[in-house]
Amino acid sequence: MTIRVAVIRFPGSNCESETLEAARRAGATAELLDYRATSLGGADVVILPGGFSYGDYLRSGAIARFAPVMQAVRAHAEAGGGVLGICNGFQVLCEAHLLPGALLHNAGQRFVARPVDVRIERTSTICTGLFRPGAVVRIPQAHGEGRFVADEATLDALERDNQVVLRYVPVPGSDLPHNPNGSARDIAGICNPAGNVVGFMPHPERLAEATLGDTIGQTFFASLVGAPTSGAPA
Amino acid sequence: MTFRVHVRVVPRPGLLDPQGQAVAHALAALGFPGVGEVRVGRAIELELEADDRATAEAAATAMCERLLANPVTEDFTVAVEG
Amino acid sequence: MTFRVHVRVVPRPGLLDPQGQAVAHALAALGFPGVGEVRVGRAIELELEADDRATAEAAATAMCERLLANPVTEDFTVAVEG
Amino acid sequence: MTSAASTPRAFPGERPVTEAVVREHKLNAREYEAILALLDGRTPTLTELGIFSALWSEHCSYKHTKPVLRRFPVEGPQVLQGPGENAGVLRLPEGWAVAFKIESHNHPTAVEPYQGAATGVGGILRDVFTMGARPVALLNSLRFGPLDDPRNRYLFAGAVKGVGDYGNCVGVPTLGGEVVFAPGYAGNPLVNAMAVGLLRAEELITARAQGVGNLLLTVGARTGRDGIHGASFASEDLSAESEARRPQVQVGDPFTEKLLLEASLELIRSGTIVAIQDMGAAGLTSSSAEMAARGGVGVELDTSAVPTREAGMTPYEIMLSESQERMLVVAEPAQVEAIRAICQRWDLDATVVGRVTDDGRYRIIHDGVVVASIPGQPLVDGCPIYEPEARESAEAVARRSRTPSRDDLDPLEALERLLDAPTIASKRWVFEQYDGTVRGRSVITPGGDAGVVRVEDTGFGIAMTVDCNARHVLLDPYEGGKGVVAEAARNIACTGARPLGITDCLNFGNPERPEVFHQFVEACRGIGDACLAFGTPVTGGNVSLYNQSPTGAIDPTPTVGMVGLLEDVTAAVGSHFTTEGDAILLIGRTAGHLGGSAYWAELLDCVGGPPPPVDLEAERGLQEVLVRAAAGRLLRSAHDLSDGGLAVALAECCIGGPWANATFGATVDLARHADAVSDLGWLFGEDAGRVLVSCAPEHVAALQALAAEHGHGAHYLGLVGPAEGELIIRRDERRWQWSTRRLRAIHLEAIPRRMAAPGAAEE
Ligand SMILES: Nc1ncnc2c1ncn2[C@@H]1O[C@H](COP(=O)(O)OP(=O)(O)O)[C@@H](O)[C@H]1O
Ligand SMILES: [Mg+2]
Repeated sequence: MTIRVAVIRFPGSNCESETLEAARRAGATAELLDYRATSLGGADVVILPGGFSYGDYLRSGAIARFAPVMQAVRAHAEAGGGVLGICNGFQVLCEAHLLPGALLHNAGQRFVARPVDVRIERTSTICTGLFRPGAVVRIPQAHGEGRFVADEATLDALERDNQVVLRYVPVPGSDLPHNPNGSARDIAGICNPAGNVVGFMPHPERLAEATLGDTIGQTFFASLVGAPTSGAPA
Repeated sequence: MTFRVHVRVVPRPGLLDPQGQAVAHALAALGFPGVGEVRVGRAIELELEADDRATAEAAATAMCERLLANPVTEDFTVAVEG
Repeated sequence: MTFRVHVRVVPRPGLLDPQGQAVAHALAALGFPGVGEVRVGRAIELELEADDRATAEAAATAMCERLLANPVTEDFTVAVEG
Repeated sequence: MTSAASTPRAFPGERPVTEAVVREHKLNAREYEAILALLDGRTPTLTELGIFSALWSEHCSYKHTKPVLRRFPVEGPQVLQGPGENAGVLRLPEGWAVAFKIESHNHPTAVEPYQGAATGVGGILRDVFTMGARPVALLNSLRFGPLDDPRNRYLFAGAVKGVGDYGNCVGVPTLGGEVVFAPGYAGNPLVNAMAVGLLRAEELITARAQGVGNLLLTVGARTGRDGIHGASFASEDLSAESEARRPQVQVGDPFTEKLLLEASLELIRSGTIVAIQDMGAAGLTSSSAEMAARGGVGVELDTSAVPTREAGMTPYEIMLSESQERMLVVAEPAQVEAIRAICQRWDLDATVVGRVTDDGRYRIIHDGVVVASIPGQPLVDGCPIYEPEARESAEAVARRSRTPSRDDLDPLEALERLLDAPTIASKRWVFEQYDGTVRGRSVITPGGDAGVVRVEDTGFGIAMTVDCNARHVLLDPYEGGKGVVAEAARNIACTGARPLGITDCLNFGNPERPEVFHQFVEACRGIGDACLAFGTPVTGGNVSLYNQSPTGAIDPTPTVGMVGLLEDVTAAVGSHFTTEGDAILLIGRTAGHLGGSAYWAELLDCVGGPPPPVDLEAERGLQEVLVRAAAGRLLRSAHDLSDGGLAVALAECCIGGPWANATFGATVDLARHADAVSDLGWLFGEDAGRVLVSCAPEHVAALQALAAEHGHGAHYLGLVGPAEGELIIRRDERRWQWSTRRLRAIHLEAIPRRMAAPGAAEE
């Protein structure tokens, strides 16, 4: 059975097409799902794509969190189903408290769009299973609100329970700060303890086809398709 | 009755506020003396129809708790005018 | 003396405030009745060392005029605590 | 309708139209007479006067520029839609087409940089998606006064943030642009935004109101009091008085734009609409009047039906509002419900506000009362046309023979200082704020010669660039005009793409000044001649005049946006060295021309001399060489020589792309090439028509043969050195050497270092 992926389109989402394509290229059956839907229509994995849901007005993700479809997403997550939030999707997951912490304005007060080097800190998640643990990959990133914050206790718990999925790391020779937004502990992405709910800021769907020079981003989607249909991988 | 409600949402004390820091620096650079800590948050002004002031205040507080403030990072205050 | 100054900077009346609109819609969708116009601006909290209240207020007003508010698009109010 | 036939009446409370009111509306005596004639001698109502003032502004009527613009070449086999619509459209392979257009938002940016720039991006995106095209890329051309002035830092920072925030939110990657700092722009910054969209050729839709009885609908945002008089504001000199008219600021809502974009494309594809046009400058007035005139019909609008943001708006205000994110749609009455349903899906309202009539009149009704009734066609094209005097000033002539008072800089220091000049420095600080990768189709992102995007699921791509060397245009408008198109084409060809066509944004001072109009006429002639020579027609554009502040006119800045076709997108060539041991070749002829150079202007404080002459045939041959070399996979990099000449181009190739982790060294030897040329001429001269390429050593011969075939020399200069190596330039016994790491730091830090100084955030 092929994996069924639902990519949610909120008003203001703008990365849904390339996300859908990446999922399909990996072999999934993938469809767009309107934010007004009340069911996931049998999807195994739901992706909250990047963009500016509701213009990111007030706080990124703050309004999308209340979209009708989010009840079904929550139920799916609680049942162990796969949920991936990319960039704005990550922001929505934090606002919805499906993941801890919050994503605030970048420390530099500016939108930052550039490739970042991130280390795969955990491979037992729905979308990182095919990476070698500790692998460092360079992926495009673009956001104004990506500074991950949480209180110290939460951060300690995230580290202890191995919930940090991606971390910004320095690479030799670069003349840019390795952490582009001031995230606590260089965190670029996290997951829930079981690894079935994942959120991160970089955009693997933007580096997923050969004409763009690199396909490393496709590995996230290939991992998704390789994962069990529900529940966390062992 | 229609009330004007002023909501203030500010980053939690202890949480790094780079925008506030940047403003503090800029003020100092402009030659304003005596500026200590600066925090930058959101001001939200609402027109609110309610039976009385207390109801308006309660409603605005509920709005903050649900939407206007992020409980993870922000504190809020509500002031009802009139 | 140290004063706490609360500055509120909000979009000028008449100017489009997309953020305010979005918040108003969201509050309605969440079932909060009676919400009229909503405007979203910035709240700035300053610690300010000054000889007296009036001086603090004057300084904060000058800060708004020079830096904190955009005179083309925003109005501001200053309130000095204590 | 009985009311329709009656004579318009003043809206209650409206000021009577007096001579002073006419003058306030920037209509001169001749124009007012023409208006009276059109109204059979009747004094216009204020609403009518406002409508005339908007449509007869330079921005809408092109009254000073039409005869000149008519001389542009506009035809070619690739042209699907030439000038006159919201955007030009060129054919691509496999049934695809590209729509593109550039537009200025200079005056609004001078008043409020963030919103001014943001709404500029919003407007140009709408121009493209109203053609039925999905926007796939943005570019921007920015010009400000020097960064040592805090006011300029404030304007620059605000504009960049505005451009970025808007495009980022809508989800269109920014793939190119340019940034120039020069004193002439201090009182009058320029923000030109370009959008590029893709459509299936058969889905092209034009903005023509047709079908008597059809309805007009507004879609999108409500109408507020913002931007009233924007079009006429854009057509006057900036002054203290215009500062005082500040409350006109238009606020952009990119979120609504995104919804409007999706709804519009869906409406167009659904076949439910006859025509669609965005409400840009002069809002409802220009969109409705122009659609009616193009369709040869009349329209009747009911302003009381227009959804407004505030109560009590007058018909005058509603007609002239420039509230953003609004569309005007023409449709058959039977389709209204279907249209509403589509709009609803995108959380937007569609409201019937008028109808197409058969009497050719442009009529406005408010609460059942006719407040304006004007013959429609002459309203749009009846403005008197002026042919202002064009005369080069003595000062301009003198400038061409000016030379610097000294010329003894050490090349070592000169290159470092040039790389630190903000106009030449890396623009990473700028485009780092622009999403360049959204949509997942970006093949070449900013930081190179031109941006490249893959066309949806095909194997081909389009390359795009915006360029203008205004200093060259200032010194010699004709050669400079040719040079602008040549540089754009060179940038396109460097990626391996073949230039297809241009859009232009003609930013000039006050056309009523003969020396300014001379610049305009001659620059346009140069642009036209180059377009003809390259087979790259002008598909549209925008004129922005009156870029003039109390401190004088801007440098003449005819920005050109160009697109090109890259047949095999996997063959795209980047700008920077990639491989140690590669051969470095210079294609094109070096004469050591220093007139008009950045070297003189930035380091010797001399804007003078004739700019380099542009040989259009040689340029065309050069483009051919580059396109074929890329297709034959002969090239590893290609970078054109522009500001700062060979030394700067070499340094940039070594420094690497904005995100590179390592530089490359290079060793080049100028001996036996152009021996008569001085050292400084070799290093910093800006002869046109030259490109620096690198290739694997085994391809040198093939490349030289290919160049020779097109009448060019491909001069072997040396080799790419090791990572983090030195840049070494030798000439006979002379030798200059720089650390590429250090050059990179200078180039990348020049702008951020200046922007870190206080003032970027303040007024
Ligand atoms: N405002 C801008 N927006 C986006 N990209 C820009 C901007 N300014 C410069 N760039 C990028 O930097 C590159 C180099 O710019 P520039 O120094 O003007 O080079 P060139 O002289 O080769 O055109 C451009 O091709 C573009 O990719
Ligand atoms: Mg170039």
